[in-house]
Amino acid sequence: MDLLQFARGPALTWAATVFVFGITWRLVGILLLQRSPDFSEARNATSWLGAIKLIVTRSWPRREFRQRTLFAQSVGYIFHIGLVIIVFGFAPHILFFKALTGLVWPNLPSAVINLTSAITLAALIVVLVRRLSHPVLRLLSNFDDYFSWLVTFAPVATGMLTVAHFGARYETLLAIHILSVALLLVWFPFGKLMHSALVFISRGTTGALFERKGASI
Amino acid sequence: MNEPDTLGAGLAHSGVSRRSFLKFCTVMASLMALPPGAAQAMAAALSQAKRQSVIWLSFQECTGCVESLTRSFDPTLEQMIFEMISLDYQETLQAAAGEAAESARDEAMKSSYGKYLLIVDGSIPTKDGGVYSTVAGVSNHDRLIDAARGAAAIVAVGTCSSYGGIPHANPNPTGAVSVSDIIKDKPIMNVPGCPPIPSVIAGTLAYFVTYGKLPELDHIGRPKVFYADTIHDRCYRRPFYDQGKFAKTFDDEGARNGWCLYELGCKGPTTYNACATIKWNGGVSYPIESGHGCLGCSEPNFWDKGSFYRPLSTPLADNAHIIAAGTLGGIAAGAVAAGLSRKHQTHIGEEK
Amino acid sequence: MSTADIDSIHPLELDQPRFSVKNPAVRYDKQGELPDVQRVELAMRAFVKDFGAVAATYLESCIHCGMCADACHFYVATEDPKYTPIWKLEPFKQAYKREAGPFAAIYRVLNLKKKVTVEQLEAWQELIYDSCTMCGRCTLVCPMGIDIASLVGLARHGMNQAGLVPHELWAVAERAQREGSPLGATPKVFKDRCEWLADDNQVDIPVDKVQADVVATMSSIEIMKYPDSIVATAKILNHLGLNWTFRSDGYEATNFGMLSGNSAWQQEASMKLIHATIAAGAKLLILPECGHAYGAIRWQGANIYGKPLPFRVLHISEFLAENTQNGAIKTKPLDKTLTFHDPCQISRRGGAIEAPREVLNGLGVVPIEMKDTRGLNWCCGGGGGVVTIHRADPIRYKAFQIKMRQVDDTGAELLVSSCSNCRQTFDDGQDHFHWDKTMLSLLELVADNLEEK
Amino acid sequence: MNNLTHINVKVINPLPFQPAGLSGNADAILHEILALLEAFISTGQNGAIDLHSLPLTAADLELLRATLGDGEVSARIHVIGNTEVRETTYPGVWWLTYYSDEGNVVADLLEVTTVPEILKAPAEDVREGLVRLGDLLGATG
Repeated sequence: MDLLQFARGPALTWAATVFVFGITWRLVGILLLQRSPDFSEARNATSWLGAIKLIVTRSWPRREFRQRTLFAQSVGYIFHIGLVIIVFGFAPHILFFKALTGLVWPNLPSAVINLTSAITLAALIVVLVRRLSHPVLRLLSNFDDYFSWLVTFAPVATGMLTVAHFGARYETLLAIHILSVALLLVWFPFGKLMHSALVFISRGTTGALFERKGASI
Repeated sequence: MNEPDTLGAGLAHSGVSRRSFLKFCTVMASLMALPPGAAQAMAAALSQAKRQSVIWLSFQECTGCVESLTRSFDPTLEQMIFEMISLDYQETLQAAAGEAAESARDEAMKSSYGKYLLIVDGSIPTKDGGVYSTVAGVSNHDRLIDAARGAAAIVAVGTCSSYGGIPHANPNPTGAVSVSDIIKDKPIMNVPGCPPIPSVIAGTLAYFVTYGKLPELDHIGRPKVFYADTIHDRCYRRPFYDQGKFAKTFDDEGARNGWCLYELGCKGPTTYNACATIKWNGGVSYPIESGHGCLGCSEPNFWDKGSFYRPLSTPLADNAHIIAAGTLGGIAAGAVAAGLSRKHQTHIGEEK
Repeated sequence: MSTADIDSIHPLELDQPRFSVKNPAVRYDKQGELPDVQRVELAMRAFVKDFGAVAATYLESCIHCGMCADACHFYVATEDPKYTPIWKLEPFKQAYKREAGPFAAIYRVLNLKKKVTVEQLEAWQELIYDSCTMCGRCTLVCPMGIDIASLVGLARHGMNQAGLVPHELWAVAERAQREGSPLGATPKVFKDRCEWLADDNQVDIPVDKVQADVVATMSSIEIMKYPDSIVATAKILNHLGLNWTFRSDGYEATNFGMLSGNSAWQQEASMKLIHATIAAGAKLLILPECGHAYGAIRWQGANIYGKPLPFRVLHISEFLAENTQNGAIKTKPLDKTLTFHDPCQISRRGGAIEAPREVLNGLGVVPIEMKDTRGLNWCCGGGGGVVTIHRADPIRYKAFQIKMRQVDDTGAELLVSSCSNCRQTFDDGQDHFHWDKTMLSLLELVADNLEEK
Repeated sequence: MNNLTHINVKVINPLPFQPAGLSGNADAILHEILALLEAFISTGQNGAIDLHSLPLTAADLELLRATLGDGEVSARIHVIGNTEVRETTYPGVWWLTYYSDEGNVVADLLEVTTVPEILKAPAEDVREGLVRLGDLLGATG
């Protein structure tokens, strides 16, 4: 078994298994914790509307915060959108999802993917530099932050090298790329990357609770 | 045997003109990307060289490699290699049979001991004492070890002798292995492919005859002159890959327009061979040009790397059941974790 | 420590612009005589006990983006990273991951998250109490929608159990628990005051009516420092011709049990109001101009009671708005420009955002809004008990400067709010900075401009 | 469907290169010829360029052909397929195209020399020819 076979075979299988196992474990573990009923007289009965409202509107900063958070949010947006484009727009990735789910959609031209990857990598580097240099972020950051950054950065970087056939043979690069994705999948449920699922739950929770009170959301 | 001493004389004797020999050398030099001036030097060296004694052993094989060489589209050119060598033993091609054939081989092995070139096609079965392939009661394994002892170098022709090939494919019932799995103390060159391109076989042999040594090899023993680039790197459909234009099925618009076959499982990106440049049938086309993806036949274990039609970027295994199990396991683990936390909380509550 | 000891060692200061302790230099930030191990144990237990799916979701979701710092007046005023709101919860995040999260077992077995130490908790006392008013502005910036303020509230439960409440806040809460009011406004003092105010102001102030439709309550800050509010309340309720009363068994709306993190005390204080209202057979409980009282009764009251409350709960500003809009309250127009300071717990977190503006409209005034207003208003810096803590003065004054700038930028002549705790903080800030603005009470403004019938 | 032409298959030459596209290699080759010619005149050193090993587009080849043109000599050698030897308009610059028996180009070279080696009669062949001719004359004479 060569490296690529290992990557495409057992590594991916087990990474995907750990991925779903960890995600369901964490989500179920949170959601099944106790919830106390709220007997207070609701100001608005339609709390679900608040959940939706907050899920949607918290996607951009409120006017009052814009000046202070614009840069961080912009860079965040750039690499998030970049990742979505790369993960779901690149033909070989679509094939990956097709093999898993049977779903297919049109791919983007490779030139677009390459440019996006370059921009995404640049944004990720900016994010890291900011995390290392901003006093607040440096204080808050722990292993999870840096490791999650690494496992996000690595697939994009190795993916670009693979497409460019740069640095090693293609099959080795492809194997490393897939292994980096496997690492991402394995780490995903246990670190902050879970925010991609939790963001909806967390925002929805606050949105519903606050809408009930008529509080600001 | 009263054959002429030098190759040049021998060629003349067989009616091969010196111009055709020079042409052969020119073509070979061009194929191997040797400096253009090398052709004349090659011709000069070859004409003064002795005919190279070659012993060709066929093990677990289909004869496709020999067919590739002998029935190539431009037989005259590639077959000229046979004028340059003294093929002292080749079961398929030789006229002699039985005892006579065996003794011819033994004779050659003795008289050219330490100098002959050993060519092997086919893999070597090792299970059950190697009984799955024997010639004259001797297993392939023993024959190889015996013949390798006096060889100056070994050329493994075809993927079977290079990496085990199809006999080696899962579940490998005969315990087939490659030449290099058995022989460790001789220079071995692998010329894989199922079959290899005839010009590649001829070119590598010509190189050995000319220079008396093997050309530079890559990390899995292949001559770099032919196996340095992937099919994908040299593929004429590469621009479509770069543009993200892919055939989705073998009969869609993309396929008709000659778009990239990556999505149809083409192994071009991970396959090192010269098909895309030298092509087949005298340069007519090669698999991708005929509308089918590369199978990756010159790579080790090509038969076991998932379906030929499974794209490279996809997982090899069908993971649905194990992923489903993971999900259920996660739900269970999560429920247990939450249950423990709740119990813990109630416990604290009661204590108060 | 006996009651007498507490009173003598930690006498309360009742005569200053803001209430506090007389002798803040002698700190008593570590209550009781527990061994440290037990303190940590108790803190973690209290924290874990009150933990639910909501808090878990929040603690799991933080991505350490640091944006909450940009919403916090203490961080913005000092630029000190330790005032980043989510950082204030660090030991509790650590404890959660180790004790209650879905991967708690893994964290414990591999010791990936260390056990919280008492030194950590002591160090965090300043962050959980001194530098957080639980104003919830950070909740609105958090891209994950985490309600950090509610988590600080939970963390205070743990700190209280560990006996790690800041000296002044603990002393005030303890006095409130013992005497029914933190500032010495015992039922007797309250009754006396009402009598005296009724005489002085020629206004009828009913106390302990057997049956009443409306029960009104006051904040001890108002009782002791802004008694005009009692008069104003009475004037307006009388003006409306309502059958109302104060109750000496439930008049104190402040809840320092809640602010200090003592659930039992919080519960006791809230139940007094609930029982008093039920005893009077009232259909409406009016909460005074006090921020945290609104959260305590309006949103937590029924949950402490264990079932829906058999009466409505309104903040005085909501009550005024209702009666202004239905025309029951008639006021003379106010010929001044004015800006309104939204009290966090009533406006941003309580949902009564438009009510005070409707009341002001009734006075013929459209308030000049501050740049960041309504739910995004900057906190005065004194909520959540912070104003009681002397140690917090330097950062509180820094944060207050944001507020002063906000107010000054409007150019309005008057400054109005509907929270006596904000008012106290403003008064203190005004004094400190020799500022020319005095915070007015919305309630008193209405009462002073009632159209005589 | 009763005829193959009814099958909706169109065969398109899939070469994606535009005929108009020049890779820039033709220009580089021309400059290399210049250098090889200078070397040949000053030192007598023969030179050659293997066109097969270079990535040339159709347009590149066309440019080369048009620039070099056809000179005074052109020859054809019949050994295992054709070999075309053409002198260009620049004396000493030869274009040799080797075909297989089947007519496929198997090698394509530009040579800088007085006469390409493959055109010369090999000395041994001359000697053998002499023997053969002598035998023939001896037999008849």
